[in-house]
Amino acid sequence: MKDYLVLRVVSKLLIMFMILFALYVQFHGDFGPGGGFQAGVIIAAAIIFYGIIYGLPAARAVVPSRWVEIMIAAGVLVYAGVGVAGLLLGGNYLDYFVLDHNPVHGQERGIFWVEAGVLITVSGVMLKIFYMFAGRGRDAEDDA
Amino acid sequence: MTPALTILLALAVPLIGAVLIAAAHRAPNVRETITLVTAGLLFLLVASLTPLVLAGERPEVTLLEMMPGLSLKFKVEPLGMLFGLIASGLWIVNSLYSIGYMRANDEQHQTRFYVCFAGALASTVGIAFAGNLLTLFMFYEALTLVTYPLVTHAGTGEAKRAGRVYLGVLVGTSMVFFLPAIIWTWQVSGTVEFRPGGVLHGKAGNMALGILLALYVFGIGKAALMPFHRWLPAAMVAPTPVSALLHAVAVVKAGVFSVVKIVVYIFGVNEIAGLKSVDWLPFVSGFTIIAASIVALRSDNLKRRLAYSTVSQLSYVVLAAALLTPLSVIGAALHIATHALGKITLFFAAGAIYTAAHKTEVSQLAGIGRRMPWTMSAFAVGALSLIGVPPAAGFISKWFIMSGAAEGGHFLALAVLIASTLFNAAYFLPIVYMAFFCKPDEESMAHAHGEAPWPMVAALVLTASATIALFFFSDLPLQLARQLVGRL
Amino acid sequence: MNLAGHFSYWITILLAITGLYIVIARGNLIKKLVGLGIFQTSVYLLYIAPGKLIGGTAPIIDGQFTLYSNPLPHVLILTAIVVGVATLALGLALVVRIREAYGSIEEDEILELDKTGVFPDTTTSKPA
Amino acid sequence: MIAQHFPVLQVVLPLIAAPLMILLRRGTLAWLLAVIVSWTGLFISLSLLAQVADGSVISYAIGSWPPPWGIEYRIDRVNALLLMLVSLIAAVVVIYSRASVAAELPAHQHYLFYTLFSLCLAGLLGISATGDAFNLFVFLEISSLSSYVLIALGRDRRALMASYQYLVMGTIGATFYIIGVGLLYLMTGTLNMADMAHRLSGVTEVRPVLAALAFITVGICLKLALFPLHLWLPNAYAYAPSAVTAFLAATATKVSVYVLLRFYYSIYGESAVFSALPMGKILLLLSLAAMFIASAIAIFQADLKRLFAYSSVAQIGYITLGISFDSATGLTAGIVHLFNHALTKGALFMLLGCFVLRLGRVRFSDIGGIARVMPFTSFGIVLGGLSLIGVPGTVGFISKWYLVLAALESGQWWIALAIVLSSLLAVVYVWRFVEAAYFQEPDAGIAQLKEAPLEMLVPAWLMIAACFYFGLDASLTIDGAAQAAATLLQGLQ
Repeated sequence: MKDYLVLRVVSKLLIMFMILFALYVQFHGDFGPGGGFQAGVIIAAAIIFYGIIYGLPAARAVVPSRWVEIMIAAGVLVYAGVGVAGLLLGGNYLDYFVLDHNPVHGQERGIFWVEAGVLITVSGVMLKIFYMFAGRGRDAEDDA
Repeated sequence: MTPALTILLALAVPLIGAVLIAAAHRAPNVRETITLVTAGLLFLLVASLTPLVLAGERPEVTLLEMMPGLSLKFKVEPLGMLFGLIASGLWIVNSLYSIGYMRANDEQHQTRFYVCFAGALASTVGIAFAGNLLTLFMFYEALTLVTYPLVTHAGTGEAKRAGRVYLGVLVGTSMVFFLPAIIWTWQVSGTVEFRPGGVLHGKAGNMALGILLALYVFGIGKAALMPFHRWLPAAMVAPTPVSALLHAVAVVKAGVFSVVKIVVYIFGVNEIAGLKSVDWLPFVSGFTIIAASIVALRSDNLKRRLAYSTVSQLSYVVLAAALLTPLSVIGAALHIATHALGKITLFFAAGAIYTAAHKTEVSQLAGIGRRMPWTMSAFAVGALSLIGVPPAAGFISKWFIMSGAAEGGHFLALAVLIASTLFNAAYFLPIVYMAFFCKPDEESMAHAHGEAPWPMVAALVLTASATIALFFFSDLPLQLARQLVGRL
Repeated sequence: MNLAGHFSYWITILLAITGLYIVIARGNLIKKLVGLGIFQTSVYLLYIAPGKLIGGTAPIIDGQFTLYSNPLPHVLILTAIVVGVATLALGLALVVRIREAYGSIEEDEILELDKTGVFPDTTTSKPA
Repeated sequence: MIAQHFPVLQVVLPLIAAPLMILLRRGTLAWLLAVIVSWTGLFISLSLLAQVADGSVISYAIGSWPPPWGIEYRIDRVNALLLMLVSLIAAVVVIYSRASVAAELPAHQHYLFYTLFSLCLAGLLGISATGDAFNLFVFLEISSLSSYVLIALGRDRRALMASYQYLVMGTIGATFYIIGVGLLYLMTGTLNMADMAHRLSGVTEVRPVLAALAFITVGICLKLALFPLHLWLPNAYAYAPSAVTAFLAATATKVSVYVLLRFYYSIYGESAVFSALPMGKILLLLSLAAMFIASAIAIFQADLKRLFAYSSVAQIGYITLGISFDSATGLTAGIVHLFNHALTKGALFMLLGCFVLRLGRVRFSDIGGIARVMPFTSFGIVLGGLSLIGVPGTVGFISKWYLVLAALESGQWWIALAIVLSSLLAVVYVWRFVEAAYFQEPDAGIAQLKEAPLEMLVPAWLMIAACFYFGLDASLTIDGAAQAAATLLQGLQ
């Protein structure tokens, strides 16, 4: 699809807004519908969109496979890290109350990082799935 | 040394011996020395307990608690003492014989053979000294498993098939009948200990007692009560020392020993005497005596004939126990000892004949007594003992069993015993006659041979002499047997 | 009334049975996964539908509302959906690998191939 | 201070370790991490077991949201035992797995293997630890999804199909479970098990609650491979990498049994399941069918891993048989067999893995006379087989003793007979191995094999030794099981 000029231009324009929208969904998740899952999928969709238009190698150049793997792991670690932080600050596991002097702020801070972790992992997983299925049979060697 | 320690050592010594034997697999002489030393030590340990038991003590030791309320426990009582003495004493002789046999026949895997043998003896001692049914069962199964490599020693297809029968019957009966019987006993009486007077009295109904007894006597497949006797002839593919010690002494005697022990200490002789639900046992054992005798009579293979003779003789013990009179129980205990001596002699002789002359069939034995006078004389002594002719020990036990049968008014049993004596004579005496008074056929004239190697001859002469000696010096076994039924 | 009032359950049951039927009756491995997905979807409905209160609004606290729907089923089912997606992705990945190893995604053909007794080693031919 | 967080750390440590392994990317480093995590887990589980030994219950509120609103981790004598079992098996298998995985998987997959292993471990521990019915589902899926992948790592292409079948069956099972939990949630408005039990008491005969019981039973029985629902198990165990088979065979089905026990006894209550419903009879019949049919099928297998997989189905029958008696003794028998069988099968599959290491597969036709060249592996399998048969001195005997005792106590002597008869079938299949390994002349290919490396043999033999230790001195396991049974029978307070 690299030859369709309209697609190429429009996609480049759209992707910015997609990511922006994802960030909105992400950060508005505390107060309204939204959150890490949805935002993660939207971000992944933006990059997958790019990959579909410009081809898989181009997408991989933007977000290399290795990064994707790191994202998957890092997101889970962020999530788990919030839990451990709760432990270290004297609460129970995943206790957000203790993350700040004010328990309500603690809750907000906790959920912020948790959602961040979810975002990273979900977008990583979505991309990984896309890379895996799309790359299957095409580049059997370079992908491990 | 405390008695408890002695008991534990008696169990440990053959096991340590087994390890050392395995370690010395590169040096046959060292290996066989260890075997002999272990056997000697074991006998000394067992014998050192005898005065205590005769004095009325019952040394015991509890090793560990297997399950709540169920321990691994050893307790030496007269019957176990007698059995332990015989098994460990004959192991010395048998080791001597094995060395000659295994070397002369150039057998494979000799180390494995000696290791398993030591293991078998450890299990036998465990059975003899078992203080409760659980311990007995454990060593009973261990004995089956550790003798399996001995039975299948040759590794041939025939040995493999024999091993299947051996394992199938012994494990099958013990798992399907013996184990549930033990658990049932535990459930109704809350104990599995051997106690004088039994533990079931008043705990189980008559019907239940009858079923339990059936589960026990058929579950103890090593007692070779028909129809679970097939393993014993099958096991004859093993090398002769195995047949001699294990399938004339240790294994089969472990079976009948367990039957007697269970009848005496779990059911209680007086407690079940006269019960309708248990009076079928003399018939089953009587049938086995006669039927096995007939098969023995028709077998031409010498070891097979001896095997069926063993089946028949084992049922003497079961029958004697089943008559439930004090005299017959004494006879049962004595018969364990006298048959052991007699039958091991016969097997030794069969092995010597095989080693020296490579003959396995009865019909080939014409005139062999002239070439192997020691062997065949010993054979004659063993045969006389089994028939029950006086200067041999078999007479004593048979006497007690018959007195017991008469005392209890079991005339059918008496008839069976008399008939069986005739059968015994019919299948043993012709061999002795042929060996000494017939001319050898031409084929056996063709290749000359003398006696078997000296360790074998020494061993069989020793057991034959012991058979005679036991007749004249029967105090010790008699005392132990009398203690068993409380008649001092 | 009763029948109509329980219509969400009827749909749930219909979906569940349809899904299970597809899983059992279809030999195509992908169609089986589709059936599995439908089956799982029925569960989502089972949870979500009773969480809705007639007249209730989204459970975001605001002064002008007093009646809220139960948010917990949504949270649960969000989790269940993620699990479902993961299962589906894994299942499809397996189908891809199966297709590479056997050259077919029809169950009967694969079982037929297994009967031939030729079992090539798949570790060498696969990237990840 | 840290000890109060043990219930959650037990689960979270392997969960955190898994992504770390992805970041590490090196097989050896990942393995080291897995070793550290699983041995720490073992330590934690032992400490938990000691804490609840007096009958107390540890309740841990995740996120400090008090139950029944938040997710509660609830450790009592039942699941502390399970946690200990799973951690123990994991700790042993992880040592074993290094050499086995190195031989069976390509190098670039090693770190992924340990990642999945940790995830699976976290899932199984989570199932055991959690006191929340929905959280249990999540952990069930974490462990299941990772085990599907682990199975698909098998060398044989049939592993893919096995994994696919397990995925379909397992998902159906988990979905059935979640339908059941959904119905319960609709009826009680709670997902916390203790709270659920409290609200259900007295109303268990309501139809949706009964339907929920049916769904949960079928779903979990699929996972635990109760007889007619066992079809996924033989292939999955047979074609998975050896370390995976050893780990899953020893833990996955056992944890499912725990879930069943939890629902039957703690949530529904013993009388609701066994008195009001004929669940005991159903379980009894299915267990007997498993014991006989699966054992009979096992006898005719050409592949040893499949043989022991079918044997697992049969042994699961013994566990559920114990449960079906609905008595303290029966339950004790079931739980103690759960533990004992985990030890035995873990050891057996680990030893089979030693053959796989040298031969690539373990068909009877390939192992003729192998005892000559791999004596320790072969003898270990014989000893493990003796435990399967239930020879006295092994753990199998202890289980059998209690099962027969429970059967006799319930007055059903024919079940006792069935138990001992079915164990004879085990003699047959174990002896097939003995005759193949010991009575055949090794061919040229076999004769040049070497014994498996010590790092595989030692863990396997440790398990074999445990089979004999707990067979000779079972007071520890019996006490644990009896207390767990008592806890279950008295229900959740």
